[in-house]
Amino acid sequence: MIQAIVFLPLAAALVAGLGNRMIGNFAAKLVTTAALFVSMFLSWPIFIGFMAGTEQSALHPVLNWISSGDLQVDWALRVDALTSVMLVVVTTVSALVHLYSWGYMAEDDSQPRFFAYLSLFTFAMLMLVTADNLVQMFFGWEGVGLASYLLIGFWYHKPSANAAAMKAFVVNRVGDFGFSLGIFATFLVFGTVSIPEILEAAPGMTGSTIGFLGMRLDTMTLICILLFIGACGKSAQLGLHTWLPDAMEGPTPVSALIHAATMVTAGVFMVCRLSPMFETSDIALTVVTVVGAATALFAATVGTVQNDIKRVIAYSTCSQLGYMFFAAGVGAYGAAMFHLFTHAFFKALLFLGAGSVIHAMHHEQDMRFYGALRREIPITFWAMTIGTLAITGVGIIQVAGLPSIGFAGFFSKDAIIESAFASGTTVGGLAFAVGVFAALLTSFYSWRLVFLTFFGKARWAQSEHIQHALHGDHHDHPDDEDAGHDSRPHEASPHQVATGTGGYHPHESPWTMLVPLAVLSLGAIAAGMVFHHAFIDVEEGAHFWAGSIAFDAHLMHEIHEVPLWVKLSPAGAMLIGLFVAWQAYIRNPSLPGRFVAHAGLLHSFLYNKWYFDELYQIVFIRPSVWLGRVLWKRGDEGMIDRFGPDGAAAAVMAGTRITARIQTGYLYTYALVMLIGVAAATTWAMAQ
Amino acid sequence: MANDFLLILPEEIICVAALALMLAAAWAGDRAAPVLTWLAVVALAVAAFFLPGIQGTGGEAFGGLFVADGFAAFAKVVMFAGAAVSLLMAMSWFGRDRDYRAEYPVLILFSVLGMSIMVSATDLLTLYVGLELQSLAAYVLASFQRTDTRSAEAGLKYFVLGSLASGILLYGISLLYGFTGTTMFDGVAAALGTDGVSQGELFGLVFVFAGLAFKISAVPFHMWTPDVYEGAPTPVTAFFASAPKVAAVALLVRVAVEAMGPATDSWRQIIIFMALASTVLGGVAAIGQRNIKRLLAYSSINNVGFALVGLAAGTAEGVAAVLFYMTVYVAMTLGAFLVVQRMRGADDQPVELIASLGGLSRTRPMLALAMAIFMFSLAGIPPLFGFWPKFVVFNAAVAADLTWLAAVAIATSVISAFYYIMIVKLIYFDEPAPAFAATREPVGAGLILASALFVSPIGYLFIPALDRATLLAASTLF
Amino acid sequence: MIQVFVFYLFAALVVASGVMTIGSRNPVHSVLWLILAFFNAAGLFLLIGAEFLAFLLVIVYVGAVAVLFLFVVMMLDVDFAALRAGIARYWPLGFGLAGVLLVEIVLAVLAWNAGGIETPAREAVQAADGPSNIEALGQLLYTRYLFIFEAAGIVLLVAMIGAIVLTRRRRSDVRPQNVSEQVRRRPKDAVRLTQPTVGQGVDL
Amino acid sequence: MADFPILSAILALPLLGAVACLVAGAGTARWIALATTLATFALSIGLWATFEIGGAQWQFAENANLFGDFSWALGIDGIALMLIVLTAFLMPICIGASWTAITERVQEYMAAFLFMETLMLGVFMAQDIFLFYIFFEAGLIPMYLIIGIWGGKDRIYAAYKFFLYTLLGSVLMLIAMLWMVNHAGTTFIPELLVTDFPPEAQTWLWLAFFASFAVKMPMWPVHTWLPDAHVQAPTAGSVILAGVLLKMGGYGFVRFSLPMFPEASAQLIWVIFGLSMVAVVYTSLVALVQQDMKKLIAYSSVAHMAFVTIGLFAFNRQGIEGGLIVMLSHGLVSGALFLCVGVVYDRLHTRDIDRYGGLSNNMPAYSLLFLVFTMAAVGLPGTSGFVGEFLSLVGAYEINSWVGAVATTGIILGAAYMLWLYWRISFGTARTAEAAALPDLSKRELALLAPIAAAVFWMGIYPESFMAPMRQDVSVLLARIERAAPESDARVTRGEPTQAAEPHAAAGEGH
Amino acid sequence: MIGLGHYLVVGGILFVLGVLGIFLNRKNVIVILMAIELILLSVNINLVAFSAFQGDMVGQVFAMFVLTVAAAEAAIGLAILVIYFRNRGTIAVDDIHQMRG
Repeated sequence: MIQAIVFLPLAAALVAGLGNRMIGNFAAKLVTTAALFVSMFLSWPIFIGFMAGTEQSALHPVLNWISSGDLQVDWALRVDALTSVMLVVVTTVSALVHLYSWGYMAEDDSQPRFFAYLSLFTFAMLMLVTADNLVQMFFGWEGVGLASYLLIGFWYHKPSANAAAMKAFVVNRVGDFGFSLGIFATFLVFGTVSIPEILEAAPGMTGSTIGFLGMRLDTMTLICILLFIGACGKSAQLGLHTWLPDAMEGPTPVSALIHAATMVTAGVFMVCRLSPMFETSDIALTVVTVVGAATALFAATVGTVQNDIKRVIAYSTCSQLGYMFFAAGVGAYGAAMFHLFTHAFFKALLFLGAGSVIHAMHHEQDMRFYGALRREIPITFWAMTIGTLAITGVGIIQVAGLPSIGFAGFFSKDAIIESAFASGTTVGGLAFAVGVFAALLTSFYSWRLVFLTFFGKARWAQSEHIQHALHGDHHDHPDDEDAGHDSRPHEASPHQVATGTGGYHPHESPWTMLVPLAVLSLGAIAAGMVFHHAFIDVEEGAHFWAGSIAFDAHLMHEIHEVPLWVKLSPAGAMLIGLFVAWQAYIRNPSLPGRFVAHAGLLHSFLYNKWYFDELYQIVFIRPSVWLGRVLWKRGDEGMIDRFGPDGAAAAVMAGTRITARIQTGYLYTYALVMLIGVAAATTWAMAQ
Repeated sequence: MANDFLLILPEEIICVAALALMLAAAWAGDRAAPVLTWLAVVALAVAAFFLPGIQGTGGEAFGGLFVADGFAAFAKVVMFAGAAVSLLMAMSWFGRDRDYRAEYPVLILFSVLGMSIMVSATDLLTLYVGLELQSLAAYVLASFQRTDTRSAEAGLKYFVLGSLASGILLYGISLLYGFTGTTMFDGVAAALGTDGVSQGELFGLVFVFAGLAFKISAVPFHMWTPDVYEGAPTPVTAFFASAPKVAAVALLVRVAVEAMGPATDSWRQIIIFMALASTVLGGVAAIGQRNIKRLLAYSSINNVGFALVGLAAGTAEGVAAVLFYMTVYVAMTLGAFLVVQRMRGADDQPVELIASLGGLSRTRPMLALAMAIFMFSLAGIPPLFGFWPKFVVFNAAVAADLTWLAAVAIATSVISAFYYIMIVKLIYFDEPAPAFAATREPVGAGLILASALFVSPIGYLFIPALDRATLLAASTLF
Repeated sequence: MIQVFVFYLFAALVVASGVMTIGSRNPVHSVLWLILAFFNAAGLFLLIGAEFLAFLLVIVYVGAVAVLFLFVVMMLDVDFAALRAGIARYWPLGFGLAGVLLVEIVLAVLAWNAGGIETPAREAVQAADGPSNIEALGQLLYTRYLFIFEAAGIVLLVAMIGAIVLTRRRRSDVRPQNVSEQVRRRPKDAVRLTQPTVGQGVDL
Repeated sequence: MADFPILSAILALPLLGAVACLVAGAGTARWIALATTLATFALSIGLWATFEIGGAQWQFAENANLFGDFSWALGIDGIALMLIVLTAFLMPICIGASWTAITERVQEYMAAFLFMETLMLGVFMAQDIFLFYIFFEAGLIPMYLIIGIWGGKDRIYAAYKFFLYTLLGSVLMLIAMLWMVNHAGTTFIPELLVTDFPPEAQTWLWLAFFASFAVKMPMWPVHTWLPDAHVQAPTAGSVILAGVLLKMGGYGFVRFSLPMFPEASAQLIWVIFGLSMVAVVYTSLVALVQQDMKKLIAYSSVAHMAFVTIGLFAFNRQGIEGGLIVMLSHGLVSGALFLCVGVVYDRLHTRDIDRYGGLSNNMPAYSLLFLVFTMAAVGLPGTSGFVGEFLSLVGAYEINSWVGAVATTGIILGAAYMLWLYWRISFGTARTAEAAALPDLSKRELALLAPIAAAVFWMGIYPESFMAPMRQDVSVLLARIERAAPESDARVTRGEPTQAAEPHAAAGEGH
Repeated sequence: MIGLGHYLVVGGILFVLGVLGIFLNRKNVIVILMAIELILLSVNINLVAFSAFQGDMVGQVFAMFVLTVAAAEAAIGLAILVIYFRNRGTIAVDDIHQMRG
């Protein structure tokens, strides 16, 4: 069964990809979507089975892969509770995104390719989550990276898409650098890459030290941090996050699937999967916490000022991933996974909703050109609202024996924030504070998005995309290379400009797009309420996870014991954020402009994403290119060739000239040389 | 005494043939030249057939002045072959557009006679007379094309410097004679063997080596070589590069081993220096050449350097390697000269510019292939046979604990590889130069084919025979 | 004592005339100095008891070789005045090297470790009852060194052939008599009878 | 099969083909060459099929003593087998790649390639050390001609550089071989493999061999001949150069340097590691700024071959097996990349990256295959590139964390330059009208690239097929070099577990 | 008493003179030929001196052959000189450098 779940998408990808134009759009879409739905329907029973305790963790070997002495790597599919969570997340979101793309990509030229990539991605992601060993996990890891690369660059004629795709791949490779080293070190220390064996042996390795780059470090700390670097890359944590916002160059369904729901959570998954190992190193956990918290804060701050709808959600994703990491860092792996699970639903929902908006707005992504879409696309509006409610964590805490009621994010985010507090460590406290503040920001930017998009006045007329649509200059997709934009005069009538619609009438998306929205809305509403017991309840959680993560029942118990203000603080933060957003974008729309005018520096700092890209440009990219050129021109050509082969050749040529000069043609020269020879020989003989 | 004359039977045959041909030339004039040439070749073949020394039939003659041993026999076979080829070359060369004079085969035969005496010499006196006989004929041959100023200049230079070298050699001989009291090789060896090498003997040794180094054109006594090779008529150059070189090397080997064997430590350094200097200079100087014969002259200097590496080893194996080297070298260099001989412009005048070989592979593919084979072989690139002699020589050096010498020498071989592949480049990569005049020289073509086959990988088939023969020959010296 | 004096006289003269041989501007003078050097060398030979060689030197060298030189020098009809005087540019180097060489040679041959030279036999040679110098030479030459002697003959032959091959030429400015051609000549080759008709001229 | 001299037959086949090509016409020569190489490939597959894994170390041995120190001794072990199969696999592809690209002097071209094939196969088959040398060195001649006659604009400089550089490298090896043979009294490689040379001599011998193999590999800083040679060589020449010739260096290391001089290898391991580390970073950076497609790939080859050296000298199984797999993989992948370059070069006659762009539009099949090979070059798991790179890095890390860490940066830089290349070629929009009008792969070109792609995946997904034949040979090698294995800097020192450790002892001990 | 050394010194001086004569001379080739004769003369002095002092006739026999060969050499040398002169009309050493490099 698990084989079917994993390999059906691969088969579908191959059919759609290799068949491509031969089999046509419809067949490609049908094959891939059908495969994914089958996978999805096969996945849920497994998950339910684990919840019900009827499933046992199992290993399904497929094929021997690499066998080199101690290093035994097999293709094998591991199914346990953790995997089952990921299985449902991946297959469900993927299936829905497939379906959604029927509508969203309907006008695209290369649909088979798109669907093949999507299915290929799903396959890789499933390989990742079912991995029994680190190498297979790395396979999936890289496979999703490849798919991500291909999908970000799907519109390959756009330079920005290509740049984003490449950036995603290369930045991920930086993470993979750490991951690889982590795998190497793991193998070195444990003599195996099998995850269960490593986890079993990990506690025995505490206190040992290992040599690394001339230093002697604590073994487990080193391994965990190296692996965590990999997780940072994939999950876009601070420092290696730069690719994620750019990745929004891909089609929106891709953003929903890969850059929100599944792939970017792989890092969290990995940390949880290896949680018994991370548990052996306090330093590593501290690092995870700090990085997670920092990311949560950083991304949230940046998210507050972005104008591109997808970028806002992207930074939101980044920020939420930070939550998950600091949850893992404080030991609340269950909470981390829970947030991963719920986040998949509401973030996919938000992205797909955003996609729906974009679709309606003719590929305009700038929120400044939205507004008043509430009535034009009501279903989308409601879906987005549900998503926003979920992400901001709207809900009512458990009071007086009544069960908690709330949207998905409410359960998972609060659990994280509370467990951070409950962990009792300094970094835990710090993470708690950051988490609360980030919740405020989350609330602000999420509502800002909703308000800008769906409320206020229509501001569509200024949008070039809308203009194109209006003037029949039909573009299937934004084309930044088209230089004709600026020269074309805006011909909208004054009346239309005044109303801000420009005469454009957005349409609600087709059913293929709305059905996924509906399903995900359901998830965003209910996932928290339905599943929070299984993930984070003290007893049920322990039972559910069954050792597949280092489930800390004690910590989970502790979170129920935190003071009330702690429990209320996320909700309070959320409300403040909502209020500020309402103030700024509904009640007094001139406020943001004044803020920018007064705190321009701060605004540009945030708007420009803390200048990370510029920094990397200066610190890494330019020096690399410069160094490459120097090494090539000065090194290879200027030194090695010059003093090596060319130098030797020149020396020989110089020798040739000298010999030619000695060979004067005159008898007396010849005689002199002979004399020199004789004299030298006799002198040598005398010396003997 | 009768036995003595049996031992010098080949020399007698050549001498009688030379005298007969001389009379015939005087009587029949230049018209008979081709016939006389063939007769000379036959004489050489007959002489080779009667060579004593093979399979232990040799021995000393004339009270130790002359020896017919395996070493001499081997060298003579190679020399005779080289001389025969250059005789055959001459026919078509001179015969095409100018008078081919009947004295040519006579002089060649006398020169071969001199060489024959040289390599069999076991006395300094025999050595000297043989050497001079060979040299005097060679001087004449160098300026044989007497209306050509370059030929005359070549002869003049060759003569003056050769005489100077003879003088140096003789001076050394006089010292050796004086301080050892004898001119016999074994006597000299005995004198050197007892109570070490005295200063006077050492000086004699040095001068003798200097004189002989001139004959093999080892650096720094090589200066004449490029000029003479360029100026002399092509068949004569081919002759110089083959037979006399073999003879001189063989003589040097015999002197070094038989007469000065006990003083090996004294002369090894000299040989090593000459070997390395020759390989380097032969390589470096050749690169800038524009004249193909000059280039081949430097190539011969270069090759002699490698051969000397074997001598520096000072072992039987080393000497065998030298013989092996010279054998293959003669084949390669004669092949190259056979191709050079065919370089004639549209006006049927000989062309010697290297550049005129450009694009030969388009105009004359087979000739080009042959030349490429010779060049790669001279460069010592396997699988061509030219690799093997280098291999044997270096093997001998390594076996004699001269690994560093072998390493340095082989590194210098890369320099020489440069100009060999430069010719291949011209032939194969460049745009065609004006095509050479068509030739119909079945003998020359056959010789090119034979030598190309010999230095092609097919030559490896000869390795067992050559190995055995050279080792056998070398062992007679020890 | 007289021996010493004569030796030094001859030695000094041979060296001096050697210097003049290579130093003279006029080649004719050089040849003459060379002849003088040979004479003095012959004197040295006499002094040491090599009578035959001394005379051979005079006869062969002075009588043949030197004269040949003179002959060629004059035949070539070189404009000696035009010949640039002077010596090679690097004469200091040349002189230096030559000096070094000379010093080394002298040191080598004189040094005590130059090697023992058996001198006692010298008396035996000069003993009155022994064969004379020429006799002893002849004995060796025609017995032990017969082979070399023959070879030397070939050397001379080659020299002869060589000289002829190189220098003999059919000169274009003289018309040599060809006897056989003259003898073979028949009237029909030389005489042609024609009967020219009037006005047509004669076809020569 | 037992007595049939199959190795000699494999060697003879291309040679006969070469002769046949020379006397045939241009059209016939192509078919002769194709048929010959296919037949050779079939034979090599037969070799693979009948190779007894875990059987005798040397199989299909032939030994005819020709004379003195020289014998016609052939025989293969698993390592050689794989390289032979690789060679035989690439040859028909090379012939196919030249099918229309070469119009001048076709007979000579085909003959040169077939001759080259014999020599390359001979290198891997030779069991006599001098026979090895002859094959090794002789390869210079056809390659010199191939570059020089059918090469690009600066072909002459490149041909000289190639020839002299590699010649200089290998001549010293000959001297070392002579010394070894004199010392050991045998030229038979299996016997030399078990000869213990005195450690002080080993250093010199090792250096001499190193000089040859390092140039051939090529290692930094003696790599500069490679970009020139690649750029100027015709497509098929580049394929052979990258696919097989470079492997001779690695093969030499594994066949000679390591087992024959284990002590010296351990003693001089820093040379290998130092140069390889520099190579990974240096050449990757240089590759990043190339404008010429072939040059870029050539530089990437240098970086990849550094993985080979790092792995081979890691003194552990993972490293050695990894190095060997990288060799095979790189043979396929770089060969394929050069073919890809050749495909567009044949159409547009420029290798300037800036002249292309957006080929995904008009050449989708090409772009897909190009992507596959790009990803394989990047070392994406599932492709052949990953298995070898991963193993050799594992091995490297085991012995030295510095090497492991620095070499692993190669995966970042590799991704950067390869994707940058792919972007500029296949993505974006065509920069020239010609580029936009290029037709997609022809059937012939597809037939050349598809088998390689299949092999790339095969090796990436089930490398066991390729590793199994070599396993025993690696064991033998390890047993031989174990005594000299240097200490790792990444050793684990056991401390007191802070928590109660399971009785199950970690297997990491002893590393 | 006049010893062997004296003769050898004379021989040595003549040898060096001969060598000097060859490579210091730029005037004409004939003098070079004469310098060669000087060298041979020095050799003869050596040979004869050794021969006499050792009481061994071989040296004198050798000297005789040297004389013979020297004569032959002179003949050939002059012949070559003559044809060179015929070709070029000069025998100045400085002019003999048509071939070089």
